[in-house]
Amino acid sequence: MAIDFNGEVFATDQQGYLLDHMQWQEGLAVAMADSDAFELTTAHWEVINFVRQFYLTYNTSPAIRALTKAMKAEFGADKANSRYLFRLFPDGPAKQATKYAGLPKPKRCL
Amino acid sequence: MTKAAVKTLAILNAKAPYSNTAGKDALDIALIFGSFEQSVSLFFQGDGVCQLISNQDGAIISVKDYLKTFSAFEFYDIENVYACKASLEERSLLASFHIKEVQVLSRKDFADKLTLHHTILRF
Amino acid sequence: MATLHIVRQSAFSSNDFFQCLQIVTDNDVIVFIDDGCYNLQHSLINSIDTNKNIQLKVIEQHANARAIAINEAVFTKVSMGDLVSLTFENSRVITWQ
Amino acid sequence: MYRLESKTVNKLSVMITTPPYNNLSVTALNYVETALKAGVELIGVFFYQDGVMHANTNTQVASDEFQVLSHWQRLHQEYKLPLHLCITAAEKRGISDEQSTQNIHPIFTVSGLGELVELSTTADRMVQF
Repeated sequence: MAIDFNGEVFATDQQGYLLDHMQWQEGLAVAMADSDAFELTTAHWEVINFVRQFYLTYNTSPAIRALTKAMKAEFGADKANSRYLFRLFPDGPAKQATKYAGLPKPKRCL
Repeated sequence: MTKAAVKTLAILNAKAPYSNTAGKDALDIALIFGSFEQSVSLFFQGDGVCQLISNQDGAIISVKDYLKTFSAFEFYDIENVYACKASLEERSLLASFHIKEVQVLSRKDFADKLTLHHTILRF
Repeated sequence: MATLHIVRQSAFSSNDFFQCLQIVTDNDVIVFIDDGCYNLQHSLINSIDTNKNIQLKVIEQHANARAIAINEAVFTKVSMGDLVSLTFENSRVITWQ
Repeated sequence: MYRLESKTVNKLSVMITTPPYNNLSVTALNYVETALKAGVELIGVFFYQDGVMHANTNTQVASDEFQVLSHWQRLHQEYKLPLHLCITAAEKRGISDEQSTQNIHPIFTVSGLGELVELSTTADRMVQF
């Protein structure tokens, strides 16, 4: 599986997650979302960038509870709750935000 | 609260970080317990203390560095991290750790802390 | 209440039993099973503080299969059923493997 | 036969981390069967690390060796014993629940570490093998 973007081919797994997270760029996130018929707003980007930064810092994608806890300091309680995150990412913030952030598919058991 | 409601997990880490996945497999359990708001404490004994030593870099030997994840413990409410002092001394290791939560305990205190827990898994 | 220690490795090849003895506490129970039975002959046994009242037990079948003699003055022979019972008689279990 | 005396504290869960070709797994099986026969309420066995290899339907064992899998099958059927498989650990080892590559024995329940949380918090004792 792969995504064509700007004349380049980016390898993904079967669910469309980028295989090499270092290849990620913002335009790629938009292309991924487009192919899911999903629109990325500023609110989405806040989460995508946050999740990506979390991964780069801690070498793991945050589980939902850890994500909300970590977001609290930066965005305040209004945005740091799972209701808000699920409204933004109906398929689940852990699954969806990590995908557009170019990160590996989260482990199934987590 | 009833006695059954305060079950806590201790994970006793006994292996050095890079030659096998024991430390990573144990970490995954710790993170899931944290995510489910269950109390979990991490103990490091024997070669396990090597998982805490600073300035290691798994990337040099192409190992995904799960030790970096330890720095995210606060987001999983993992506050209790204990290292066995005797194990550090045996290995001539300084108590220089890559995370700040570590408490170095004497053999007796280490054992006493461990016995406060209901379930103990060792990796 | 005390801790049940299930020791499965020979101290001649790994230091699990050594680590177990580092943290063993008064009135704990140690049961040797599998290759842990070889520890019956290990000098570490002599290092156990007798004042701690540690009970030393061995699964008889596992020792017999390995032709390991059981000194009954030191070790109590137990069955797998006894091990199940000890699981609940003690407050927690640590498996050393 | 041995019978458990205390009826108040007897919920047990077991974690197995050794593969089926390892003799240590026979001991684990023995322990579990002994507990079941003694009337212990065994709420589940969780297969983790190399323990997940128990679920692989492609495993072949010579007929003159101990058939550890058929014994797990027997316990599962006789006692309705839940056997939980950590799917992430399984996938790493070539064990899959995807339709096209499915090779998980039906006695196992595809689970994750969340199930381990459930087993350890519900049981009075959890024993690792």
